[in-house]
Amino acid sequence: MNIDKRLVRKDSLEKLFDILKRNSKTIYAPFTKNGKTTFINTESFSGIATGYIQTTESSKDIAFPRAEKLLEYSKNKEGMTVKGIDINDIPEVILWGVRPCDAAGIVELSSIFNWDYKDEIYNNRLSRVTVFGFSCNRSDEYCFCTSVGGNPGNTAGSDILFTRMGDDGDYLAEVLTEKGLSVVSMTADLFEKSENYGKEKFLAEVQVKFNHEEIKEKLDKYFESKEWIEQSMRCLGCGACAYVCPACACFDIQDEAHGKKGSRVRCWDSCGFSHFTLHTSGHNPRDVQSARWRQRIMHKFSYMPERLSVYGCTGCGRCSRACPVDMNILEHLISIQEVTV
Amino acid sequence: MVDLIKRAKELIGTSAVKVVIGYEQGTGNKTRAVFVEKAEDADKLIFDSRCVQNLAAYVTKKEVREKGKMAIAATLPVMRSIIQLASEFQVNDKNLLVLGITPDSKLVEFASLAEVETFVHQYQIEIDERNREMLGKLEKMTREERWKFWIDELAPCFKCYACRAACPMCYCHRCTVDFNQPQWIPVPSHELGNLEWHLMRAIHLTGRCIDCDACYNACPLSIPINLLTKKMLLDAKEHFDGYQPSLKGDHLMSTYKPDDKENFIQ
Amino acid sequence: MAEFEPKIVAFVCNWCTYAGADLTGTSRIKYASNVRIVRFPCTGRIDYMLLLKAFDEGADGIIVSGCHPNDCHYTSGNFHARRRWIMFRSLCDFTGIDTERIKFSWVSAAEGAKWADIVNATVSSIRELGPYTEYKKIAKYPEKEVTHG
Amino acid sequence: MSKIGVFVCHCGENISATVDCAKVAETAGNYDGVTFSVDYKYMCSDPGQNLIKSAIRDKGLTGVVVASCSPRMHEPTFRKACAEAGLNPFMCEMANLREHCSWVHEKGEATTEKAIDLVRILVEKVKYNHSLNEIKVPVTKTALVIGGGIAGIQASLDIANTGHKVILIEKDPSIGGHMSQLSETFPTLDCSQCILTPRMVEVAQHPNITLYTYAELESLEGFIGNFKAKIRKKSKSLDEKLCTGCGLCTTKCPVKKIPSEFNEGLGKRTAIYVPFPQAVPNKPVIDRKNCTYYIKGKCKVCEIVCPTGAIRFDQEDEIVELEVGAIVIATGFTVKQPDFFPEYGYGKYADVITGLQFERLASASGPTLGEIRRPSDGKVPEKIVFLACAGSRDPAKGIPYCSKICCMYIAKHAMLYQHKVHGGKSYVFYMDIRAGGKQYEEFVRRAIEDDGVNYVRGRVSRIYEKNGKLIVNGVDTLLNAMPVEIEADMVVLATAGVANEGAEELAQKLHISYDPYKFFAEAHPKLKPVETNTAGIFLAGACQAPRDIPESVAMASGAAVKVAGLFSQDELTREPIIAVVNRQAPPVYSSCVGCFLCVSACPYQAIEKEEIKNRNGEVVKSIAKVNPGLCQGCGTCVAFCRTKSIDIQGYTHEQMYSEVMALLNEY
Repeated sequence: MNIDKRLVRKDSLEKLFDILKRNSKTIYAPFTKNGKTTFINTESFSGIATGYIQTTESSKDIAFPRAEKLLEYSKNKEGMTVKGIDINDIPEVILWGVRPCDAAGIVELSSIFNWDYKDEIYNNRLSRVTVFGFSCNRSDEYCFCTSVGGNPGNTAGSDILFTRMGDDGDYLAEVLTEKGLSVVSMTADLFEKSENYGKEKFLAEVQVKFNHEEIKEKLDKYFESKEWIEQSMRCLGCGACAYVCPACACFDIQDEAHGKKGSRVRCWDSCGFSHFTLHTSGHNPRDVQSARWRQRIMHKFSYMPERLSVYGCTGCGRCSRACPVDMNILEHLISIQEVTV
Repeated sequence: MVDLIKRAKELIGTSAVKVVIGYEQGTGNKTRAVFVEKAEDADKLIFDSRCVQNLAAYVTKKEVREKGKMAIAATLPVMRSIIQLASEFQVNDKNLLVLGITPDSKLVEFASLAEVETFVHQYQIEIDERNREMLGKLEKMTREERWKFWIDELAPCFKCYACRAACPMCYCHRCTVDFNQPQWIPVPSHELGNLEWHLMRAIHLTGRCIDCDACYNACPLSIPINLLTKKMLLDAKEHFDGYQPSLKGDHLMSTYKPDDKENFIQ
Repeated sequence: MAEFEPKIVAFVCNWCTYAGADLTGTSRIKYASNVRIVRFPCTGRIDYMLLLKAFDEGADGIIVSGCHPNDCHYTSGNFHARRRWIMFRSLCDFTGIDTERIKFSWVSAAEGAKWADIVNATVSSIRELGPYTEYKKIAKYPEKEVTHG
Repeated sequence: MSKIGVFVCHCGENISATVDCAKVAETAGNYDGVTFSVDYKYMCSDPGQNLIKSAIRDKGLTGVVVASCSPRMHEPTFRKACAEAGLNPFMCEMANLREHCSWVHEKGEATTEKAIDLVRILVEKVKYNHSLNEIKVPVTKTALVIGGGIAGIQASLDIANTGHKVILIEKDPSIGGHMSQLSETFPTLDCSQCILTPRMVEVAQHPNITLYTYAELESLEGFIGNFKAKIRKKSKSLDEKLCTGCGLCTTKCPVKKIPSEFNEGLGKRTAIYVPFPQAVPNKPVIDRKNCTYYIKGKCKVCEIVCPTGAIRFDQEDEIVELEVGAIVIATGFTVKQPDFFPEYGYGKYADVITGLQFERLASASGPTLGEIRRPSDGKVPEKIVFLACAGSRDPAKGIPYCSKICCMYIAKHAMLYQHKVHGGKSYVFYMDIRAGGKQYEEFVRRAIEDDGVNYVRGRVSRIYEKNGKLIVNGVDTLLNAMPVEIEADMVVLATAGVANEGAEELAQKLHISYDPYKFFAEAHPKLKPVETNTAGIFLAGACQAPRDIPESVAMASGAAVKVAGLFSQDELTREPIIAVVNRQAPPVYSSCVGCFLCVSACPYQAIEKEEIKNRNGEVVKSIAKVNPGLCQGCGTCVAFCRTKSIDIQGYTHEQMYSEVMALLNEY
């Protein structure tokens, strides 16, 4: 559909919130608590964070929960009865205040979950999420969305993208999808018809730090490079980067048995963990951190573009902010670009 | 740290050690670990108040050990960790040289881990004021309040295991949580899985944790899990002779006294 | 409605408390039937994780019992156990786990009557406390939907 | 998929009276993996056992749960039955429906429900049971006996007489120990040496006994059936083969004023000496600390006079390595020595002596040839005072325990005095008279009634000298604490019996534990009085606590039987309920990270370091290893292991976990 641009007065946001609540929507919005901004299921508009550059965690949790039950089973004389997830149990969610680089992650996640196999539960969850993107008017040294094809006003992944025009200005709302429209139709008078504003001048400046095409080129010849060892030496092999990343989709399946009843749970996993590829035999194809670090970069900048024609990175910089030992992905990508193979 | 750089160059130059583990300037205002293998790289070495990561976490890492004899720029907490690690046979004088950095930022090179121990034993492990207050606050709460406090605090934990990875004492190749026959600790990061993971971790660190706060500093969500180990540290003082890492190997939890006091066994 | 019948798990050592409970039987001393005994070689073998598992799976109370100090069949298993209990119990209390629901005791092979008393006392105190809903709530699977937020 | 059989026993009415056994069997029959379940009146009866056996054979059962009485009662029975039917005995578990259920609860649903739960727990456990085989450990059929006192002698002879080799080591130049110092023995007053000496000679001549005197244990390694002991044979400066024991050297030795240990310092000996005339072996040793040659570098009189040229001044200590299968410790005890009793002037006044010294005075072979003469001036004491509990039962002195033998030997001493010194007056100050033992009380009564010994119930506060007399200040508590003052010529202190010097070090060498008073600890105070907590090491005599002769001998024989029992088989079999450290294929080898906290936790020193080497012999990993010979299966290490790398057979993680699961969930 072609983009429908509306004006939303700055004081209309709260009305919008209340109407949505009245229509029994679940709203996840960012709140800042001792330095960390995270999405919280909220009943009230007041206190929703605005000045934040980025939430600590991405919003992927909504469609791809850190731990989600896939099915329940119970054994009996006849054998086994299995009960899947009823889509109606999944709440209708509004994701409020998503940054464009975060919303873009949804596109990347979806491409993974619909590559060879259509992940029903993921798609169901996503189908019940309406994303309110909020453009960035600030950035920090970890941001590099523009280097991976995004930008602070990127519409990808959002159903409605709000861009604040000036520090205390009203909002430009770009209604991008049917889901977005249905919200508008619900609250029509808040979305005023308006002439075509240009949003660019209100957006944060994020310089292009590297050329992702070039990086991909390099990586294809780069598998055996010593650089991986250099870069990963200080990596502790935790999963912080993967778990805050909007595009990381690795998961583990756990059966939680309780006598004759039990459930199958999907939970996040990370290629950074030393056991991620450990075989029963004891053999581990990626038995050193450098191999695991390489996998992370390769997967995002070589394998994914190759197979899914999307990158596995939106340049949100969360991993670099979260890393306990300053594994700065931007720094490493730049050094990869500089290495002559 | 001029003398640190100088000493590092000598050690590598004479190949007395193969790698010097220290701190370098990181991105933004961060400092980070650096592994100096060439004398000229020693100039990267820095030391200032921002250097709080517990570098002892690296001396048990396969990738680092394979380089050969290690030297480590060690602050007091790092030295404590190293003594505990030595008492658990993970490091020794053959594979590790300690370049101590005293609390007043002086460089002291130790000829042996025994010397490090003597140095470390001059200082008691003290819990800082802020955390003392926090612990006091929790003690005053009712049990139900404490339960709510912890369930809420631990709820965000998504089990990235940064706490484990950053902890020098969490060097096990197979952690209890990785053990799945049976699966003692639920892998998913739901309330139960999170609570039991952190309980288990605290217990396994009792009498081993030297209170460096690496776990807390590493946590991307700033969950105050270090309060659990701090509490265990206080208990060790209250119930036994306190805890101080020692090469003697008289580990707090694998030894006992026939007259250990308790007031709850009927 | 029927009175709440607590589920209580007892972790006991083979040489003292298990034998003590045998003596309760041979002496035909009657006691509450809410307790199920799990037999271990020694209190030293009792992994604290098992106590948590018992709560996970819906126990309302737990009894841990073994040889009196100095009576351990293995000379010091119970001393080691005691140290662990001291720390584990304190940690549980610190995290708000209800330590009132975990009864630790020394019951020798000769204390059949004491075993009966311990069981009855525990059952009645857990009856007063009611079902351990707090722990059941976080452990409530598979009924509960698992998502963050 | 497991095929489990459940066998519910009625135990006549014992179980079925309150438990609905049929319902238990029926419910169990519906559980996953249970392919056969039945209830029967008496499972332990032959038909009952046959029921199990035939089910194993016909239904091809892989596991058995017998729901009947306590496993402490019938586990061996049913395991045997399973084995006879070709099922590994450790695939059999028992649910305790009688002691833990039917006997302690009223008839009713709740009771039957509990019975069902108890069965289910074991059904789920047995699914994770593994076939286990008894552990076989080879046995070296040679015993090492440490200490050549009466206990050591008795143990050696008893073991040797069962046809097994014995190596007896004694730190002194002769065997005999304290008993050889005694004059007469209570309660019969027969001469100590008369009954001991023949035994000493028997030891020396016994073909199965190798005797090393003047020798001590250097170190011990290994485990039951397979110990490696290093013995230090201290140099005697003598070629024992050449020495005929003529004794010429000892008469000619110029250094004659050395206080004799055997005579408790009341007599003198030479530098080259035989401790006492009946010594075994009856060959001298040179006491290098006092020998002029070793001090000044010249003398060598003994060498000159020796008709066979047996003296060897340059002889060095010799270390002998022995392989032994069992060890009996009989190192005895000692009595509290001078300066411990300043208030009694012990060590200050020559005529305040210990009981052991009195034994020497009263002994025909003693310095006074059996006449009671006081050390100071050789005068026969007209008044003599005996103090019981000198140090014993005195927490203030750090000896809260009763030394046990004193009451009896004091009565004996007083009696001997009265027999030897006619008209003499003897007093005994005591707290209580502890004369438990065959003929013991009668013996004490004889001392009091027939021999007129004055027993005063009270303690002595002080002893001091006043014009040649020892003034003994005490009270008589039976005359409401009336002060008593006795002017005595001699005072004998029944000083407390205490552990030997170096008992601690020896215990550590042997990896056995000891009590707060350094006496060696028995494995169980009632049921394992001669065993230590280290398998294959046994205790005899006063090294475990003060003991009199009959007790020491009884213990020694007891220990000997334990050793003989051990030696009666070529391999010893042990229940495989032991800990094991997991092993995996390279490159992992094991999940153990080698922190060795388990080593400090193990009560049995059963955990060792195992170094895993690669083809080039480089150590690639160092992990824990459980010695199956030493492990007793307590599982303390299991609960410790952070990586869950140690598990204990029969009570594995999976077994215990599944029990808890089964207990609280529906199946």
